[in-house]
Amino acid sequence: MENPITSKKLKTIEEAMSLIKSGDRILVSGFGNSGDPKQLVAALSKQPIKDLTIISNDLGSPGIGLGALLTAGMVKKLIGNYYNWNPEVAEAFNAGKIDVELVPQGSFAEGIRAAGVGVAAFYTPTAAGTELSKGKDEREFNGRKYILQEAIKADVALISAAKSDTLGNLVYHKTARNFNPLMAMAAELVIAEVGEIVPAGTFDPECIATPHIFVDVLVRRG
Amino acid sequence: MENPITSKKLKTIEEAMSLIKSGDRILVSGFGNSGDPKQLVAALSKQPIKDLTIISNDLGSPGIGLGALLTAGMVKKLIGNYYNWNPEVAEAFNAGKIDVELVPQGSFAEGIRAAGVGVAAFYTPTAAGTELSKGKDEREFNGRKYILQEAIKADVALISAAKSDTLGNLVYHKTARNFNPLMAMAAELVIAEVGEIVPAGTFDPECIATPHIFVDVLVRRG
Amino acid sequence: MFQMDEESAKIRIVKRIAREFMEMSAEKNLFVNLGVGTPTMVADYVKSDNVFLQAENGMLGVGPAAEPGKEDPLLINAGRVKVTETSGCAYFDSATSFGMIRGGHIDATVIGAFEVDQEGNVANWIIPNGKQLGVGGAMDLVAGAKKVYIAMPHTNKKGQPKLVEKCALPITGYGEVDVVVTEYALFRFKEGKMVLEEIAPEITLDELKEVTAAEFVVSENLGVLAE
Amino acid sequence: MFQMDEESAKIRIVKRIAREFMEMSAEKNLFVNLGVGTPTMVADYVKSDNVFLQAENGMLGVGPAAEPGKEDPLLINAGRVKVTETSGCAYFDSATSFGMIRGGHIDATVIGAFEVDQEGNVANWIIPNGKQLGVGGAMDLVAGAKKVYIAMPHTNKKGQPKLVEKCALPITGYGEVDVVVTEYALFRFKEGKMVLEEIAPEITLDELKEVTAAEFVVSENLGVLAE
Repeated sequence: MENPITSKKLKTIEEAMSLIKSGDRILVSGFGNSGDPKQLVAALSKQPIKDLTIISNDLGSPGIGLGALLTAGMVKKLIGNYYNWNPEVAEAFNAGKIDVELVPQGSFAEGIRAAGVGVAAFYTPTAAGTELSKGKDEREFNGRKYILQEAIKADVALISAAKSDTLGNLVYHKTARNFNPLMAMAAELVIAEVGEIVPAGTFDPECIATPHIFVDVLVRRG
Repeated sequence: MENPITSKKLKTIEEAMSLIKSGDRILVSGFGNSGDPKQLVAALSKQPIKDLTIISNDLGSPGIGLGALLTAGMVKKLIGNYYNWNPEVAEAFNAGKIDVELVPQGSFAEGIRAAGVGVAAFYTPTAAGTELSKGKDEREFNGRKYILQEAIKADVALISAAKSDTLGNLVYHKTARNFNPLMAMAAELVIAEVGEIVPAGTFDPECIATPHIFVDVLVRRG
Repeated sequence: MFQMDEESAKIRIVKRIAREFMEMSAEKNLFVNLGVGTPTMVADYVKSDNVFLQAENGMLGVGPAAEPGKEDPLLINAGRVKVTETSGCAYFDSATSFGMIRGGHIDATVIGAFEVDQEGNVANWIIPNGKQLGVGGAMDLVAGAKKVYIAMPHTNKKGQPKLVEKCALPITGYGEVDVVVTEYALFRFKEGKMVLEEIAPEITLDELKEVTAAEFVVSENLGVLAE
Repeated sequence: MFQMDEESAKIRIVKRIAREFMEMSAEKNLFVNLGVGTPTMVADYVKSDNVFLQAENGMLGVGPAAEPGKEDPLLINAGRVKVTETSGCAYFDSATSFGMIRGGHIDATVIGAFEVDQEGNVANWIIPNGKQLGVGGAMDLVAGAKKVYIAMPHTNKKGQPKLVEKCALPITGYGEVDVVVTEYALFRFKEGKMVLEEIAPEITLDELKEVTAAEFVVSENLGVLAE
């Protein structure tokens, strides 16, 4: 493509990767192969960094997607909700190689949003009394048991959008939206992989799913 | 208008009003004369009911908008954040005629959303240590003081939208959105005053601000 | 005792639940979240314009699976099936989607289970064998949906009861089950009791008790489990 | 002692803050929420494409006030002024809007105050006289914005200091103030101390101390308060 539209926030994928360091807590969006930043994840899996905490719905498959980070030994801890598609997770956990914190998917989504909006913790009935409530404060409201879920924040968020405008406003495509708008709010540094960049003013102001205030870096999907 | 588009959820304003009863907790949207359901509020102020708890950003002006409910003696309690435009509120409060619970606007918005999404309460730093934290639990997270704000739920929500589709999906106009999508989630019965009803499928599915699951009754703005 | 083949059992179960949803939606819209596997089949038998499917990955108004060649890889349901849109559908983020579920806006969810006990507790998220680490949205759904329907075979692959006195597996939600439908029976939890409301025409009450380890009450109006 | 007329004082204050915002936005975008009244005037003096105004009633990218006859009554800022859109602006609900503020995404807020004390506490929401019952977004803004700028006259209408040892009025936020700009001085709170960084050219340090009841440190690089 000749002379594509650019943005002050646009970086190469290499520049974007240089902003991520060992020990970082990293939010990665996506659900079931939809809405995940595939190129950012592929690039991340080749970085010479380690001890990462990966906060994501799942961890892809063995060696594939986020799974490649675990295969490459870059992961210290996982926070998420569904690792049944990647048996390497349970193996690594059982072998004591990584820590895994399972959070029910709704508490996970709400916990990420909480971090983004300045809520430190919230009471939810989900998982009350179950094995996943261990170590969490319990309290009754109107006769029902609730547990305290803390906010889930991160150093970096890697997200994916259909399009960005030059300011960094994002729109998504159908169920690829999932965790993206939430994760965009919950990290110090937000890197968005986008399919296209259009001039500011292109999107209907009523339909911007992620306002540009939440987006730091854009990487154009290759 | 001849043969306007209808909806299973469409009722007359009288039918809608018949669903509200004395003692109800009622959420009413709007901020500064934008996004408030003017016709629903005008009709409500003429109902023979009382002991209402009105949960709204403000209370209009004396005798005007929601102010008419107070003037008419229908109010038992107010929950909101800004009553300086209506001096009758402070007068009635000082005279012991009504109860007033002031909640900072952000805690108010987040508290209404919390009710809508099944969160019983959440920790916020807003108002910690101030007069508005009285009676609220306090707790430290990472060395900062937070207070526990409980969810703000209601029996009825009166909201306003630019357009509805026949299913009850809603879209708003600019800053008239404000509390509407939140209040639509937080009440047992949600009555929306809408400017126009269009066929389902008209709205871009990416741009629906309030999905129809949250809307019970539509009233067409006259 | 009468044995039903697996496929026929599934169809009987989902048709029965589909009928209930059609009845429930006669007067008002019904919003339903269907779990992966057998529960998803309920949609195939619901003939009603008033039933709307929600997928927890961020969609209200989920349509049927996409025809081969017409799939949009980014448009999926929570079971990762490539689906289609219905007229008036909407997309939203995962917090809003679980807000619908957790906030009590979803009228019913249908899920499978490893075990359900007579207290209405359900275990369906993990069999502790060290090989599984996943909960997904199961706990959110049982805690949040207004009514929890369990669609499962009456016994496990070893022929042992899945309706038990007390769940041995890790619990997904306590006292959250409303209705259990198997190929043999329909039970409802009412005021803390598990009540048999319908029994399959091919078996006797004694036979049912043989394969049910949970204590239950028989409804005064015991009916026939019909599709 | 030199007295400045009210309008000139306001302009000096808002121009000084506007200059700071232009400097802060040279390298990166700056997101700002302006309070009602004098703070709103800051926008008139910010010449930068990198400064974006947020209104807590649900808008990012607030433009200037609408021209008479071209107002949209539903498009207002938090001060109920009918405003305009900028290119790339966005609308959202109040919880998302306050999420931006409370989540620490707004770089700076400018507000007025009744009192600021030497601990960085600010009182700006109520004068207890029984006639006012309102807090609005004041507490959210001071707790949530990364930097809190106070734009206020140095003394109240009775000529008494508004910079005090300890706020007597109900507090809006504890230790939240970062910068105070008056017609006489610019103070920054640094490591628990209130530091005088700039003083108006028309007055002496002793004169400033006369009208300031808060204890403050004088910066080693004391500058002149220039617009």
